[in-house]
Amino acid sequence: MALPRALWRRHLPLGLLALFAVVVLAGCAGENYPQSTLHPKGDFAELVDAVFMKTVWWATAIFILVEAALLYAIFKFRGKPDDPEPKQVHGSTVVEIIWTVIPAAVLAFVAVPTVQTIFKTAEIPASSPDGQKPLTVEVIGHQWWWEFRYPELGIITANEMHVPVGRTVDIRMKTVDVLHSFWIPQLAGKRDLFPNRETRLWFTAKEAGEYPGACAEFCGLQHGKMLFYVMADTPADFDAWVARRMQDSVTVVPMAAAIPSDTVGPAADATGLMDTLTVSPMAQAAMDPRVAEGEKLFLTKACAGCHSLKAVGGPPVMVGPNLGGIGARRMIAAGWMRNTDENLKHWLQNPQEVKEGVLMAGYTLSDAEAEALVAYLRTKQ
Amino acid sequence: MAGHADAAHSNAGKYIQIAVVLFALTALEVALYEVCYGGLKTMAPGLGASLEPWFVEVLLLLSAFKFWFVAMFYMHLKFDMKLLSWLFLFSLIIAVIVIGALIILFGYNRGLWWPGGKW
Amino acid sequence: MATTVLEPTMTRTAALAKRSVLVDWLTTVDHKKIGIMYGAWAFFFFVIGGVEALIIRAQLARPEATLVSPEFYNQLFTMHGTTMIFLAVMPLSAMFFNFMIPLLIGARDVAFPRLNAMSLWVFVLGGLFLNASFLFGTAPNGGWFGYAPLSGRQYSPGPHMDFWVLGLQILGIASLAAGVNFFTTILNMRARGMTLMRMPMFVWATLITQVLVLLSFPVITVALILLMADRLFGSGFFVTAMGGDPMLWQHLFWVFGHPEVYILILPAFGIISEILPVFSRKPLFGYSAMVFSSAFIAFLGFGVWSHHMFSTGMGPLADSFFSLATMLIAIPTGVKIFNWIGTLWGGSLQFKTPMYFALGFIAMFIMGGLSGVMHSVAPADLQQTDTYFVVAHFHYVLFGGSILALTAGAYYWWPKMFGKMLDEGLGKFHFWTTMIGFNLTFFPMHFAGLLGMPRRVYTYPSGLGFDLYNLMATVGAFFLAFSILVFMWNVIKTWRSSERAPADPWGGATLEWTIPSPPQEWNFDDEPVVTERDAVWGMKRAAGVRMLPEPVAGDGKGIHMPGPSWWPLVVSLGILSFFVGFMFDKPWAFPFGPVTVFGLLLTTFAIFKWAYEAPDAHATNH
Amino acid sequence: MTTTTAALDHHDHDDAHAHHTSLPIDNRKLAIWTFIGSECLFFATLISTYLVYAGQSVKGPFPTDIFSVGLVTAGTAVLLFSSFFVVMALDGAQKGDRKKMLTWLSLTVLCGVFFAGMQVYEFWHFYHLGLGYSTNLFSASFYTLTGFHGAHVALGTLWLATILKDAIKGRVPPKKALNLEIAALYWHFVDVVWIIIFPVVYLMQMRS
Ligand code: HEA
Ligand code: HEA
Ligand code: HEC
Ligand code: CUA
Ligand SMILES: [Cu+2]
Repeated sequence: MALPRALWRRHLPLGLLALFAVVVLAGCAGENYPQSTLHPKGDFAELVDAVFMKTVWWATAIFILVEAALLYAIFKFRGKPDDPEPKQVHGSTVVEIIWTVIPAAVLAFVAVPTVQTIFKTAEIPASSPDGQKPLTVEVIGHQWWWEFRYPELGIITANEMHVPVGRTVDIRMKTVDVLHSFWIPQLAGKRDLFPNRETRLWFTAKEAGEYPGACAEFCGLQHGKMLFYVMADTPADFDAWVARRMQDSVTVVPMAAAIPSDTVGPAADATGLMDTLTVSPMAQAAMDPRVAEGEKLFLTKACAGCHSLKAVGGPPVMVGPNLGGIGARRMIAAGWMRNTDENLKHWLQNPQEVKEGVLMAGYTLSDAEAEALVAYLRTKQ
Repeated sequence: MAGHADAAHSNAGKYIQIAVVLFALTALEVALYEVCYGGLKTMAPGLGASLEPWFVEVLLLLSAFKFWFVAMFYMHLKFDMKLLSWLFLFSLIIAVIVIGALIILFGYNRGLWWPGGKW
Repeated sequence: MATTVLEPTMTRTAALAKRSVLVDWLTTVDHKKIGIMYGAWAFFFFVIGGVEALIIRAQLARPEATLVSPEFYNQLFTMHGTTMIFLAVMPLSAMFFNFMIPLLIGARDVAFPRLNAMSLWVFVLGGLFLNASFLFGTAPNGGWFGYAPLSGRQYSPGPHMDFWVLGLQILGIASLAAGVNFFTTILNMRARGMTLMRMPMFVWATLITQVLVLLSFPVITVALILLMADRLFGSGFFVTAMGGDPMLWQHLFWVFGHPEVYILILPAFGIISEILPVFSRKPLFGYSAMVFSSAFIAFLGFGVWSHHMFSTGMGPLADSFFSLATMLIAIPTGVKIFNWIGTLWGGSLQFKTPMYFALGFIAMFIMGGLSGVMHSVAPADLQQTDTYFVVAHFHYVLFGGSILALTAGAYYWWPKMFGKMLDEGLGKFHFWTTMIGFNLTFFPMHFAGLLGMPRRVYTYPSGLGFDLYNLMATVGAFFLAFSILVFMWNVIKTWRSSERAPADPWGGATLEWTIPSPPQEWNFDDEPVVTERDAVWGMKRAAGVRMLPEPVAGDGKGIHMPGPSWWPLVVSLGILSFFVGFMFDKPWAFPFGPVTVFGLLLTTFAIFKWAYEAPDAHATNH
Repeated sequence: MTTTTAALDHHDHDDAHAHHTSLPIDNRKLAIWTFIGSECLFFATLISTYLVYAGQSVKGPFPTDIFSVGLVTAGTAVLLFSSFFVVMALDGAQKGDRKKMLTWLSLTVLCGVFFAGMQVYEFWHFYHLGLGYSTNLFSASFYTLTGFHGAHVALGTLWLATILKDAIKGRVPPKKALNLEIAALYWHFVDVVWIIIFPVVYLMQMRS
């Protein structure tokens, strides 16, 4: 053992230090970490970051001082087996009082901003930085996807929350099943969702961008794939998005009549199928015959039993996410997969393979059928 | 060892006195209930009305007395080692902290204590 | 006193010799054998928990991996956490309580030897019961804190969480019984002259730990009863449709859960406080401050539980209260750290393996403690909670704290327990591999967490910057496993070696070093008398020697030790049967199936037999 | 279970007699007090649950529909009596007054049986008023709390009855009065818990 021991002793501390340095530096470099808590892009997250960084500096200072004292003692007081007995010191009241008081003082410096921040973050600002009333968004947790509602706008959407930059968002949350936790690291901290109690959170996005978020409370089988995005749009973009959602809903489809009535299952009836049937201008314009085919399949394959395509005025409670605007969403399967045609097709044909245990079963779609559905959904911008 | 020593301190007479006190306090508890909410309410409405705001407090106080009597005399805490009293007291303190904190926290969550307590 | 029984030692020895080894270990009430069994079983469970961790790490090594199914992953981390806490660290501490406490206080056994055996068997059976769930493919899958309503009937219909609820219930009985036993033992079985303020620090730590056990386990017991009622009898304590509130589960769990983490660390503190003075050749710095800080930590530990619930929206007042209360704990803990450094200061440090691990403990625990303080800043915790930052925190305190200290204790007391020294070279190699593996595993998790990686996710998308950290952690974990293999090799090597350890290999300060290694069944030939703290150092000083002369083994004549008994084991089987009975989802088994009733009857019967068992029934009958 | 085993582990204790104890108190007595301390938290948690859920049931029957003062006051009185009885029995045991011990101890056991019986009757009565175990939060938390208290009473009664049996056979001489003392301590504790349950669980929740 002689060789490794000597080797370790000499090179280990240096090696470890280098490793620490690499890790620390890697963590500090910005842009590659879209879900980072260290790069706040919203006011709530900034408040939190400020108090966190204060704590980090105190902690680092204490860490360095105490570890240094420890190392110093270790190196300074090495003894040999037959050294005489060292001086027998039993303690020192003065020293002990000092090292009780100093940490207490340090903690006071941490405690004050902590309490200040607790109260600052607890209060939803009465008005946004842009002077408007905060925008209310209701977050509803489902195993394992997110529903977002804008009561003032009447919009229902899923897995992708759009918010205008500069306007405070007043978030109210509930879950329909088990606990979840809404977490959007760059904009705000997390808050849990309860079935019996509305919880709240707020934030104002300061920069336009796409911010990934995640469910942060263990909620069963697919907790790991319960992600979402917050899209912070410029006010103009946000208005455009709202307008598109409104459009999802304006034209009630004449095409519905074209569907043979026997293919409209009871499930569709029960959930107000006729209401959900809408056609965007784009779909009408589309020449692709697959779109019409897809629309038909959407009705006949029971999709409409769980999904509404109507972002405004659709049925309030659905098993599956609202698909209004699904064609333009960044991700599918609750933030897990890029919304490419290929992925979407895969999802439709075999959702269980992507996300075992989701309520959406396989619906035996042939390639052609799946592609038709994809084409159809793609028109929902 | 210790057990034999206590016997000298307390005797049947004392035990009977305490039993009487315990019964009296229990009777008071029931009477308090009856006066505030039960059958006696109609007979002494003035008394009931004036006691009612203190119902919970008085009830807790009376039970605390009973508790104290049993613990001190029947359980010999008054005559036994102090350590046993501390043992019991410490447990009770933690118990009261837990009960109290939970009541406060849930009251708060339900908006009973703080206007914004909803969230 | 008059009641001392002068056993005819020869008959007794002869009778005991006839018993097979297996029977001997199954019926023993000797605290030393019980301690060794605690250790062996706990290490067995530790390896199981560690292998679970390795599978977890293998799955997380790369993004979007599919090594294990999500269901299995959830079972893995639930069982990993549950196993490590209840079946590894707690019983490893119990190993030292059992083996060392009577020796440290100069007693011949614990206050209730048979109750002690019962604690052991209940723990073993409970642990086996929990792990048996894997055989059915239905291991618990709701996380080690089993949050309702996910752990309720509606969202967890299978037997998964029944195993968890009932298993923890069984383990709770073992802990409570041990709690009563050791509390009594320490207060009442001390050697003459050993006042409270002369007790070794490990004894203090144990005493305070038992207080925590006694006052926090009833809370989880009730919480589990409520959950069990929800699952089995359809009550609605945590069912919102019936008005139940999931918050109650959280509060009750953490009212227990936070004291529990101090149950895991206080014994470690105690071990460190024994080792440092011996290897610094200097008494513990600020003994009374060490005692009071432990007591203060324990007391404060009951008032901070909601720091696990900052994200539930308790409101600013509650958040502030629990934030500040939590921060306060840093002060007494700091006192401990500084007093340990004060102990080193000016000493003559002897770098033996136990000292290595003890110093490693201090260095690593500070890290874990400071990340704990970062959690206590409630708004900051809104970013940290349920992320890998928390995972990093608690592994630094649990592995870097508890496990390192327990390892230090193992190296320190191994010669006393088994009469042989663990190899120093391998020990130091073990230390360095552990330190590297440990830091490589858990340090990067801080970053994964701060960069947004939630915990309890069976996989994660690439592109968020988690990949490197996870890979590092996985490599580290396997390195850590290697270091534990080194330890196991050291144990095997020592086992095989024929070199005997001296009674006092380290120049110890406490009573266990005055008796042979391993001690005879009756521990002390003469009950020791203590006149000062660090009593044995006093004796050595008085005798003008550095090491005491090797003690001559006595013959135990005239010393009456309690005889072996089957009843603790039978009671444990009864308790197991009682709880297993609730597993059957059959009409004939509802609500109290025959298995439960049988368990109840068996337990009652065995308790009566136990109560009326003549002392030494088995020893004299043969 | 833990209680009885700890407390009945008396042969180990006999053995401990051979040694000295650090405190002027027997191991078993210290153990039972320790256990009682632990039990405080057990009942505190059950009581907290009951209180936190008071008024939260979504459907009836509610406490006001169910409780009546008469029966529970009788039960409370019985339990208080029994505490007094057992203390007299202990007095007898310690002074070697066998007749006194047997008389009062029998009465205590009788009270235990009566209280347990009363509780069974009460549960049965409530059940027939439509209050099943899982009817609502009130019922579940009420039955769990009082049920566990009842289980403690039953256990204590069994324990005292065992000592009574021993005492009849003359196996409880004054120097073994401790056997009775620790059982009595447990019994008083069970009584003291009821002293809290009675006003908090019954009287306070009966307000209309
Ligand atoms: C051995 C176990 C152990 C120990 C000792 C600790 C110790 C501490 N813990 Fe830890 N903790 C856990 C085990 C432990 N914890 C576990 C298992 C969890 C997660 C549970 C789960 O969710 O699964 C957890 C989670 C946890 C949380 C919740 C995080 C979350 O989920 O959101 C918090 C929040 O406050 C916290 C805080 C603390 C604090 C303040 C300490 C303090 O006691 C630390 C004190 C020590 C020091 C501070 C270092 C030394 C002191 C000095 C050098 C003096 C100077 C210092 C200052 C002035 C700051 N812990
Ligand atoms: C004392 C407690 C303790 C200890 C020691 C450990 C030890 C380890 N833990 Fe543990 N961990 C917890 C307590 C502990 N953990 C808790 C409470 C949780 C939370 C659970 C939850 O969320 O519910 C958790 C969660 C947890 C997670 C998060 C899972 C998730 O959130 O998804 C991870 C991930 O990396 C992890 C990893 C590890 C690793 C790599 C070790 C390593 O240190 C393990 C090292 C040990 C070994 C490797 C064993 C040795 C094995 C061999 C030598 C193999 C040889 C085999 C044979 C010879 C057969 N742990
Ligand atoms: C039994 C109910 C059900 C049926 C029927 C159903 N789905 Fe789904 N669907 C869901 C649920 C639940 C989800 C959310 C899954 C998740 O991410 O956890 C989902 C998700 C989706 C998504 C991804 C949405 C997003 O934003 O992540 C698409 C697209 C989709 N379904 C399309 C369809 C189509 C097309 C059909 C018919 C072939 C269909 N669904 C049938 C329940 C259903
Ligand atoms: Cu939803 Cu985790
Ligand atoms: Cu904690």
